[in-house]
Amino acid sequence: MLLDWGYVAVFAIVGAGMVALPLLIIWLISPRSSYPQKFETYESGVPAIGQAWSQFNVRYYLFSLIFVVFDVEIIYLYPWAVAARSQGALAFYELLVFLVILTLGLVYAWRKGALEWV
Amino acid sequence: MPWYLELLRAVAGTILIFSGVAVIAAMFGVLLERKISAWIQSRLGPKHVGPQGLLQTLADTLKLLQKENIVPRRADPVIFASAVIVVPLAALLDYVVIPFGTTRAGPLIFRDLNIGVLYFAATSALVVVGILMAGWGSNNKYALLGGLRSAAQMVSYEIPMGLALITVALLAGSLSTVTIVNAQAGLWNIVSQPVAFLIFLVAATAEVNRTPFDLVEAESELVAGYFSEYTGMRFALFQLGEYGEMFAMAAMAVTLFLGGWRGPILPPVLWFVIKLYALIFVFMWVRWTFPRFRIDQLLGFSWKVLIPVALLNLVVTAFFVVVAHR
Amino acid sequence: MPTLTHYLVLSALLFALGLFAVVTRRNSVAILMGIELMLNAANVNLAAFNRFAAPGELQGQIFALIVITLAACEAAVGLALVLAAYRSLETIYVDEINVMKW
Amino acid sequence: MTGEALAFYVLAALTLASGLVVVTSPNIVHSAVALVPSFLGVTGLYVLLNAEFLAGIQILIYAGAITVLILFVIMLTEGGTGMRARQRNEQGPIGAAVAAAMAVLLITVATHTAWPRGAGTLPAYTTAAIGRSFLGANILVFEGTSIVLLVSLIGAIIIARKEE
Repeated sequence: MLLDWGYVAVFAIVGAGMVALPLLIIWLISPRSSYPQKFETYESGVPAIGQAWSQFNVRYYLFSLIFVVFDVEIIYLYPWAVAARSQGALAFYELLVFLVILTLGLVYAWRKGALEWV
Repeated sequence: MPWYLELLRAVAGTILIFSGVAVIAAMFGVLLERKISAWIQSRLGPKHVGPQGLLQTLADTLKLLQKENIVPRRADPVIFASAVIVVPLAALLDYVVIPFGTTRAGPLIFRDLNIGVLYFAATSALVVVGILMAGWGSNNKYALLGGLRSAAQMVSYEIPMGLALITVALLAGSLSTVTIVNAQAGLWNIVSQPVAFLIFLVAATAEVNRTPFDLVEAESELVAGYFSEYTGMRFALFQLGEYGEMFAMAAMAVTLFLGGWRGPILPPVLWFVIKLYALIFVFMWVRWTFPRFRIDQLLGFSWKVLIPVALLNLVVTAFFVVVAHR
Repeated sequence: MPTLTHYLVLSALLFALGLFAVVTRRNSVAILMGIELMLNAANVNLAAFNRFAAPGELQGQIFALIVITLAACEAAVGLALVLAAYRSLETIYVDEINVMKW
Repeated sequence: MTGEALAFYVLAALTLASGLVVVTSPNIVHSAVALVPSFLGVTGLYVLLNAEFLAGIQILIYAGAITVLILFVIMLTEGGTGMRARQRNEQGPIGAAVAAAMAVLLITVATHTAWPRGAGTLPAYTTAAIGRSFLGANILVFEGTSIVLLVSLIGAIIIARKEE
């Protein structure tokens, strides 16, 4: 098993090198200019107003929040799915209880309007 | 096998996959996209560079190589530069667990991990971080808005995709992709799991930010989304990430639902390629046929339609596999 | 071969880093990040004890799984609190959040 | 030095170095992004500890979900605008001393205790074994999790939403 992941590590390291290779090439051959307007932030051609780093709508947070909760739910289902087949009806009822409780959460978010983009 | 031979094998496999994806998915994929869009819109598409325009993308790449490499003055240089590596690398890490075919020596796969499907979900999730880095690092309003939209969209569609993956894993009783393909020897999963297949396909389209889910780089409102500020080869690397991810999603759909390399008469690798390109054609066809969603429709569709349907599908499948099977 | 002690020392260092962030940072998001580092250190310990002290069963890994679950819940609720504090007090710096009621 | 030891030291260095960036960087976004390599280092350690399933969910939850959540909150509150604000309070030296004392204490305990060495081997396929235990001895963990998740979902939505 460690060998499997050794392969994955090699893939990641060599892969990062291969992605970086074109960057090295352009660093060597690409032209450079010192024309100051080129380094301005693009805002459809007019001078940029203020920073882009500012506040955004809280809606984005609500969605990522519900996402995190459901993502955690999903990690519990992976081992369940692998083992369920051999365990009989108990596995099914267990899943049913688990999902019903979580569906309550989804219904709550829905009713409270957390899934609306207003 | 001695360790240096293993290392050599791993390095060679990596280089093969990376250059394969770069040439077949990115270069040829871009050309295919342009040809198909031209065909759908009754145009001709690229025609002058090489026979039938076959070398068009190569010419484009050579052009991009000579372009200036601009880092905006107000950008965050470290994050701006590292996002270029993270996005394509995370997309290409998916290919570790995709079985391309089979030979007498065993399946043709970089490494058949025990947690294959989970690994696939995890590496696709890493792309989101890269996109947020690109959007924030550019310090550009279009880029940041594109990055945030993209992240909200990708995380929303990760849930139905994960549920579809779990349904398939339940059928095979394993997370290993090779076992899942072998479990489809009698019947492809698309027959028994058409709903999961559709959910996976829709979620995959959203994960790779393609129309009708391309709000992220809605060119009429957000220029090029999170990679607006990237020039030359860096732009090309984002394209590599995007097309690499699209091919990875299609390849995963083939593996999970269309029986992977399985098929009569023709060699397995060829079957895999045929199925892969059939799905790629579907992706492109959809892109050039449908208009774009609004963001509220987009997120609502995932949470109010796909996730309830996927949950129901999982329960029904579990009933048939676990209870009725006995 | 790394032994149990190697892992314990590593996780002690990681835990100390997280603790340092928690006691010295002003930004509440950075404090939450420190807590995540500490939880990670605890998880490394759990997995290491599982592997070296009780390899016959998986209780350590299941504990780590619970910790990851709670870490995700903690992040979701904690960051929601940060947002709520920012909305009513317009700051996320913990030493400026000094009123109990608004 | 065996491959496993080499991997351990590389991963430990990765985890601690990026952890140091998380803790010390004056730029909050840099801290958040540095969390990712730190989590990936821990992922590698899980692999070395034969906890494959934990490694998978470490990437999925920590690197893919919690980091995204943290980045979102940074962008929803201060973005990069607060970068010039002081990030450290006045307890820097004391905090460093406390953290160092904690590290010394923990390392002393770790190196001076005779830890029990258990017999047996970990199951080769940990995901299936964890799944079986969810259907047996740990059934309450499985069901309890759903309640914890439900409660935190409701709580977080109530806190994060604007009061009407």
